[in-house]
Amino acid sequence: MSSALLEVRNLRTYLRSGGGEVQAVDDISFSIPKGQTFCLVGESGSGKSVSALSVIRLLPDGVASHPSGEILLNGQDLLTLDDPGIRAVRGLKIAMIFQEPMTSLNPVMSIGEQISEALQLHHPDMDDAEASERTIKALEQVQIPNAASRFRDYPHQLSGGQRQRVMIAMALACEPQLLIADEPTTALDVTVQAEILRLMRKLQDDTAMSMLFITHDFCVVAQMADWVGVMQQGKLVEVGACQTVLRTPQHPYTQQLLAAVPENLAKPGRAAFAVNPAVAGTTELADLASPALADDEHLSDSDKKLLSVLDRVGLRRQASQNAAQGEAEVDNLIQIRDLKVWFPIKKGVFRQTVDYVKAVDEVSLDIPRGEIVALVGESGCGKTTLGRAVLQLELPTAGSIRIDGQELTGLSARELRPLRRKMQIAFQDPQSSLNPRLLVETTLTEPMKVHGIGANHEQRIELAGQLLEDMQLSRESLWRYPHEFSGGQRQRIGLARALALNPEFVVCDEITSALDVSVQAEILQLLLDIRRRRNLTLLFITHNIGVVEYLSDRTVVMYKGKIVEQGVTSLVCGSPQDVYTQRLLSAVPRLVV
Amino acid sequence: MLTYLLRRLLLMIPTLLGITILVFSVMAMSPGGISAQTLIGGMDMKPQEKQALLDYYNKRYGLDQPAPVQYLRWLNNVSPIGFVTDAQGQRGEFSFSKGMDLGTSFQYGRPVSDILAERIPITLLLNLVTLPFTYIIAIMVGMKAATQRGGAFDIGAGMSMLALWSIPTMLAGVLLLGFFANIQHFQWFPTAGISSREAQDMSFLPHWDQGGFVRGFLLDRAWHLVLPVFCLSYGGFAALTKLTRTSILENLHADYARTARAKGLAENDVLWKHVFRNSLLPLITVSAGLLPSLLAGSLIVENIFSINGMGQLAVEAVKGRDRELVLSITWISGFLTLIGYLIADFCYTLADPRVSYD
Amino acid sequence: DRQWLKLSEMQAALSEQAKDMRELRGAIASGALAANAPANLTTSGEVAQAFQRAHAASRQPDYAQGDWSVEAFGTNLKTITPLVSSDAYASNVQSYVLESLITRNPDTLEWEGLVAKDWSISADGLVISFRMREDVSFSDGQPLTADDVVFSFDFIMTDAIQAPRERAYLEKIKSVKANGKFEVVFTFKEPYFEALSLAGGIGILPKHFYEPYLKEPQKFNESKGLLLGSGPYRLNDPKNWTPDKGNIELVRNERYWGDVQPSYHRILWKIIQNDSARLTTFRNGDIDSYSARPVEYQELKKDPQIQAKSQNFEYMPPVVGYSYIGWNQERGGKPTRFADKRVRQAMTYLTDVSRVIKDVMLDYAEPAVSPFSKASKQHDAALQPYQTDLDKAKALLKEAGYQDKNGDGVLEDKAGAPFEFKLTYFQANEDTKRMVLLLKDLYARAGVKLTPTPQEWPVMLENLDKKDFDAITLGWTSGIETDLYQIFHSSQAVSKGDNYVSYKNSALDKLIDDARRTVDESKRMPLWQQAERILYEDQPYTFLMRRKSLLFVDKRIHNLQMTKLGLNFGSLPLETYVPLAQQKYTQ
Amino acid sequence: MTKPVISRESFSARIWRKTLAGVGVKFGLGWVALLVFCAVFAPFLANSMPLLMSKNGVISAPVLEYLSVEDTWILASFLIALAVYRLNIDGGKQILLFLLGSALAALLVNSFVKPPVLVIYDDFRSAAYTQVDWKLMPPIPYAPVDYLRDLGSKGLEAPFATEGHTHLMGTEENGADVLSRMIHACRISLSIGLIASGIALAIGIVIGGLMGYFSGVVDMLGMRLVEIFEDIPTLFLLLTFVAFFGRSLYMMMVIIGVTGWSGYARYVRQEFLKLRKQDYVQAAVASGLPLSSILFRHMLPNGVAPLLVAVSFGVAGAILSEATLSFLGLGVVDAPSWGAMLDQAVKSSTFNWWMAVFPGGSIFMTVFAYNLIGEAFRDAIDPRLSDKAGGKA
Ligand SMILES: Nc1ncnc2c1ncn2[C@@H]1O[C@H](COP(=O)(O)OP(=O)(O)OP(=O)(O)O)[C@@H](O)[C@H]1O
Ligand SMILES: Nc1ncnc2c1ncn2[C@@H]1O[C@H](COP(=O)(O)OP(=O)(O)OP(=O)(O)O)[C@@H](O)[C@H]1O
Ligand SMILES: [Mg+2]
Ligand SMILES: [Mg+2]
Repeated sequence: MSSALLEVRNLRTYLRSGGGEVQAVDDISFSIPKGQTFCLVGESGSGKSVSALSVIRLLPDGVASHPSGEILLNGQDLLTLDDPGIRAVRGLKIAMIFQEPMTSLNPVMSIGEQISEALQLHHPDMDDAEASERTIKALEQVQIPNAASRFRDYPHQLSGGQRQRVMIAMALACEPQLLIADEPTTALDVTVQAEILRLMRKLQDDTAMSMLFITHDFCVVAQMADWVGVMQQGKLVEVGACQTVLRTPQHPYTQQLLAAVPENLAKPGRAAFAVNPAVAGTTELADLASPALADDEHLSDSDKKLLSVLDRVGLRRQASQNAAQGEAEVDNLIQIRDLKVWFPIKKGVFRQTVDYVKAVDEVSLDIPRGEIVALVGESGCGKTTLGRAVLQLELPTAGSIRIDGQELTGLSARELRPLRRKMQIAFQDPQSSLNPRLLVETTLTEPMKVHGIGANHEQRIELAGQLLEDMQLSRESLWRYPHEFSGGQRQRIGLARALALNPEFVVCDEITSALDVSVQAEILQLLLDIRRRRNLTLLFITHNIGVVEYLSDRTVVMYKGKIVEQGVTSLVCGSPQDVYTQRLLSAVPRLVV
Repeated sequence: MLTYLLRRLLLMIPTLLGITILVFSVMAMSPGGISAQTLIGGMDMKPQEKQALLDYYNKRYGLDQPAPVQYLRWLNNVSPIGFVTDAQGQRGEFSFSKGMDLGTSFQYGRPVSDILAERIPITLLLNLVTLPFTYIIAIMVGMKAATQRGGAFDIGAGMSMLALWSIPTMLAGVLLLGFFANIQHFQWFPTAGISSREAQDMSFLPHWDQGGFVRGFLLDRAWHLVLPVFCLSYGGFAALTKLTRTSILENLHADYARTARAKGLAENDVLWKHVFRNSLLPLITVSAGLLPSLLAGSLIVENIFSINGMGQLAVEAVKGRDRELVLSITWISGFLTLIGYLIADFCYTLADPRVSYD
Repeated sequence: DRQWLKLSEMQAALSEQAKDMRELRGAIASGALAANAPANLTTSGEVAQAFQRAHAASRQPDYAQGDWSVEAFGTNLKTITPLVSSDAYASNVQSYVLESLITRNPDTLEWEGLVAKDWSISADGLVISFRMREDVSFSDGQPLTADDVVFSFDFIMTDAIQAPRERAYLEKIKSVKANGKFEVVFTFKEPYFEALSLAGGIGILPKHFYEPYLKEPQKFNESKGLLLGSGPYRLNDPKNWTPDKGNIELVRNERYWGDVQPSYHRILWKIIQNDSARLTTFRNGDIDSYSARPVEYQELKKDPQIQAKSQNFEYMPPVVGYSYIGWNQERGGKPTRFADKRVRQAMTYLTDVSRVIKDVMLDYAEPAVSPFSKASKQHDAALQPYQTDLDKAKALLKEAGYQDKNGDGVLEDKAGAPFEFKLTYFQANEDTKRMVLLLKDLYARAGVKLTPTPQEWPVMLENLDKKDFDAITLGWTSGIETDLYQIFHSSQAVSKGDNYVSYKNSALDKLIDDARRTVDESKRMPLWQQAERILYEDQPYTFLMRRKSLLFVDKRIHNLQMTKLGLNFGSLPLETYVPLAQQKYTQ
Repeated sequence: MTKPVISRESFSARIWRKTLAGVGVKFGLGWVALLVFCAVFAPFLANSMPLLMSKNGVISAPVLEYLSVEDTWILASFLIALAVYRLNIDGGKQILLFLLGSALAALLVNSFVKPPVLVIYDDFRSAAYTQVDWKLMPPIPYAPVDYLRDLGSKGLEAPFATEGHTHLMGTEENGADVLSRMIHACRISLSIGLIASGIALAIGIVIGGLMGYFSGVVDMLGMRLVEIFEDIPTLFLLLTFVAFFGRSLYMMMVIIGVTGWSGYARYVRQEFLKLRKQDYVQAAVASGLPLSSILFRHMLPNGVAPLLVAVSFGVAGAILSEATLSFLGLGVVDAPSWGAMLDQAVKSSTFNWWMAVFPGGSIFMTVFAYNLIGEAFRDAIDPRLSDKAGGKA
């Protein structure tokens, strides 16, 4: 580590907020060698972003202070630089990209302008023509197709992934020695994330720059990092080479974090079912399946068995369909047939409908009673819409939805009311899923009252208290307002609200994606526990394959409004048939240690 | 864009119809309603003379018919397409090119269109001078307040703008007149009108003459506009300043501003090159909303400064129950406002690439 | 468009000059020029009676022509076209431009010739013939002849022309005929005591200018600035004045025929609606006069700055109107409580006019006894104003059956209805408002409850037409001699007539009819006095007061004099002027 | 992981606390409190009759005898408000209870209070009231419509100009004491602002709420209605309404209210459109809660805070409207109002400073006070403004 590009020594960053001071970064030291990547991981609020911003000194002047520490870039202490000095460093020597590609670009300036601005800022003698030439080159470098013609595009004309590429191009335009990336892929789809990560690695190889990479996802760490630092409450609790830390975590906090990654979670009572036709086995199977071997009389018994397994896998599609039908006759709680939810696109003088956004298009799906069905797919593919349509929160354009054999479509609000008791929904955002003006008690008991659960108010309160205790919350929580809880706690209340009516079916729309891994693990375990006790049926919408594998019995993959693949989770995840599913799965970063 | 424009223009029609229906019903429902009697001011007229005049008005404006019929008649006259009517008020055939007839003002006995053609430019001049003036001051103050957030200037400006907002216009107008146009104090500005008699004989631009400095028509007009424009504008400062401040603050902390800083841009460049243009967007939206309040403000300001604009006309028309005039003033100011909104929206498209209308 | 206007003005001026040159050449050729020498150089012997006073003014040592007269109007004018216009402001403007056959002498109040040289009246009073001056021309150079007078009458009598008011007056005239170029004969249908002023007072409209409008009456009716006449001033462009100009400007008629040329170059009226702005403008010296309310007058009189720059006048012109409270006697076909004479008398006893004059008008008014002013010959000097008497009023009310039966302080009539009424008044007048508040307190002392009801002008007119009010306070203007017919004759109590209090007294009707028919003044006056006594007894109105004019005039203006018609400020022919040293506006 | 700060105060309590933190708002509330005090106790603060007097040993309270129906009702309502405030029940119930109470009071007062119809103020300075053993006069011993006729007042006297009777703020055109009128005018200013905004708010919430919740055709029609009322300059509408329907105080309140709702409607609509998408509203729908509960329990309270800001500015605007109408000569007739007084000052060509300064100043202060409250409230609600210094999220 002698050739360290950046060396941070005993850095403390205190932030003034409200009346007091927050010790956001508390005495951390690490160094980044030239051409290597240092990953900072940790849970939300642990001080990762503040550390990064301290390095590039972008924290607001009046708010931040550094009681101690040095930040040495090539031996020069950045903390002692004056304003023009640090500005000469920013962009030129250290560049930074941020999490939110949607808002990090100036919406009213074309992307070309924004990149050339950075160029011309640090190369004052560069004329416009040269600047735009370099800009186009930078855009090509980040693999934006037709870079020259996109020069004049505005950020809103690009997709999220493209915007993040533009951000990278801008950061790299001046060929900095250090790139700070603050969760650059968190807001993106897995498939896009994979591409961006690949791009960043490639660029790093090309330019030999160093990277300070911030993330909370250990899977990403595994892919990117040479070095890892784990932060907890402003302190760097563990630093080391990537493999070492991931394989043999020393600090209990690191161990705890790693254990909470869904892939590492112990799967309760389903290990036997998890026939994992893992990647390792596939080559052998392929060998066996080759035509040369197929008619060989001398196959061993075991090989024959394997072949028959292979046949089964090949016919899995049909088999699973048969199975689905068979089960429907037995006990399918939800039956969806040819469901369409089309949103009209209105244009012209009289707002005629010229086209539709086919959010959900001819979807047929059965959800067996008592199972957890995971719904995955890229952002905007119609997962939420489908979930809402099942609950009649979105009126379907066509098709039929039955719960317990009872048709839902075409019912009036009044007719629907008794059925609402059977099906509920829980949401992603813990902030907005609870009415901030109502006591938890009111939130829980109001629906009970409407549906006549509990004879009187006292009884309902008793029920609600019980429910909270099931959710591992104290009974006193009834008498608090939502803002008095943490995100994870709120999510539990949200679940409790959904369960208050004792429903048979619950749609969970990405209920864990806004949460830290450790909280996520708790919630998932809770969910399994509740399912077991109440025989719940769940439609679990997510884009986290790890969660899918951990939790669900069956998996449904959606792509552009249609279901492209569905089946038993282990089969879908293990040997995906559909091209899209394959792409999706291959993009998922894995904690391969 | 074209379809968007067309759609907006079509949507204006129900609004304008609504405005006229509302105003018409108010007039029709008011005690006495609209009748020829209200038109005859003369006290020293013989009964039969009065009757003759009444008949004349009844025939001309159909005032003896039920209110809805009267309204439809009026509407037919005003709309550019409809039935041709002759001098007797008889209905002729349907035509698409008959043109608009705003009718004749009861109390002035002149075509409404003529009167409005005289008055609208004056009020528009007043408002169009006021608007940029208000904006420039508000943006300057708002910007300074935002950059010195929490500082003495910020708090002081916020308070004093709010205080300005709270001063009744008529009090301000009268005090201004009393102090800045009065020989007892400072006779800096003229008391009335929007140009002096002498200016009509002057050349347009100021220049030096053998007799000395000649202020010219332009300068004379500007000199007359100072006090009214100030009176009209100060009330708008507070809201706009506040808006500018908020908007700039918000954008100063926006992600893209951080990106710009990360590039190494100086704070001033961040402010002017990045934040400023984004902060203007909400200001554009409210600009159209200011127009109706300005028009209303003209009512008082024109009254105090003896300016013969729409506001003054409106008060006279309402007090004199001049139906044709009242109706036309309302729908035209409504129309102007709607056009104002449209222009504001259009400017918004220009300023914000994200918005496009198809 | 401003430039364009100027251009058209210039063109008009040029073409007129060319015409003048032609005429001048013609005149020189005929040797008539000598007779047309500038009027103010002629000696007094040759000056017509009507111009005597103006002539005297021009003989003052500091007399000078020049400067402008600048005034302010409180409302915007809608039109200044004669006949079409209906307000006093427009007729003020017109008085500088239009002239009539005769005019009243300010000193003697007798009629004397203006455009007319003299006139004769037939013995039965039905035929009046005027002999006209032959040197009179309109401001565009055309001579004024008997034809123009006949035209003026015919024009007014044309139904299509919107001049119903004038038409109503002139209805009494059977015919107007030209007798040669410079004599005109008016024939009346019946004897009428004001025949002379009616005939001689018609503003003479130039036939060549207005005749085309007989074909397009609508255009005339809707015009705003069609004004051309023979008077000392003219509009720069006689056809195109519009209200949006914000002012009215008259320039000197360079061809004025009169024996004395007017002094000011221009007469300018600014429109300033806001009272305090108007006063400020006066203070700043930008207008020449300011007419004040009593309270203001008293304040301003003490104001040194005003004192230093202006002269103040308080006077009571003989034609001043009177204000009154009219008690409506019939509503919806049923008599009201005011149909009882005793009630009306009681109200008059309660109305402490002297207190109103003292408290509200600050003594700048005198009590009115009847529609006739004290100075008028129509007035019977023996009649004194009602003296305020609370006890008498109470007694009269008691006699009429009013008593406070339930002890709430308000009187009730026999049926038990409380004595409450609404007093309608025009909302914009502060003095009236003060007076009504005072009356409210005065009536309260007798247990009568008054509710002040201010109204907009149009609403008030409507209510008058429908006779929908309890009591109303308003004012009537009067002339030198006042006709009672319109207001108090029972025939006028019909719907929309001016006798809107529905006062009916057959004895009075007969007196009025007789008086109107009597041309002989000495026989007429006793009839009016008799009528006055009936009104005094009946009190259809409670007559309140006549207000003084209170005026400040800039010190620049010289030769302001009081005449029997009031202050000579603005009277025509012009008598005031600005000495050279004080002149403010150059041409 | 940092623990979220747990505080036990409710949302509204927090807003309240933040609002009250500023200096300006304290001043504003103080001023409004002063106005309320003046409005409620006006007859005891400024009146021509003694509060208490003893004549020949008989003690009487003439002020009480002359209390009008209105005076009594306001007093009663004030007492009810105090009592209700003391009760420990939740906000909505308090308001309901107060409204019920004061309606009842109105009924009782109307049927039982019968003050003399005709009041001759001069009499209170006659022997019957002066030759007494002792008497206690109100601080300002002149009624607002006591034109001091017996004292020969001619109106328009500057403060302290008159000998024999002091007028702290001079007298107006008709001779009445300006301070007394100012005090009684508090009622008009307060009530016109509150009632007019109340009416506007009610209409705005209903129409805006419907537009926001149902959208589609309802929204389209509603927006046209909003545009109609928005595009005609309000003052012009006011002018038209007042000119045509006469001008009583109540009419004016109604008219200002009826013409001023469009802004609120727009606001509520926007807020509802936003709230409709909120997860907790969706959850309420999914739970099958009735529409009324969704609208009024789940949506309205969450959208109402920014609305209240608009209201506090609206109240200020209504006061200005009244003043402006008075200025245009369409104000209330006899009742003392600041606008009408200012109008007198402005119209009178001799500039009487006390007529402009005191009412004008009061209008200014009141509008300013409401604006300060609104501003503070807005800052408290808008986290982007208040907490900016802290986080970036
Ligand atoms: N501008 C600021 N003022 C005051 N406190 C701040 C500020 N920015 C961050 N903090 C606090 O500093 C601590 C560290 O925040 P930081 O943004 O570094 O967390 P993080 O690890 O990046 O979390 P995340 O994964 O959510 O981005 C947090 O407690 C946060 O509330
Ligand atoms: N109310 C709506 N009107 C029009 N289009 C809509 C509406 N709601 C959703 N859509 C569109 O329907 C498609 C599917 O949206 P949906 O929210 O179901 O996606 P998703 O799979 O849940 O995505 P994410 O993972 O980002 O939540 C998207 O293209 C979206 O833009
Ligand atoms: Mg962060
Ligand atoms: Mg979704």
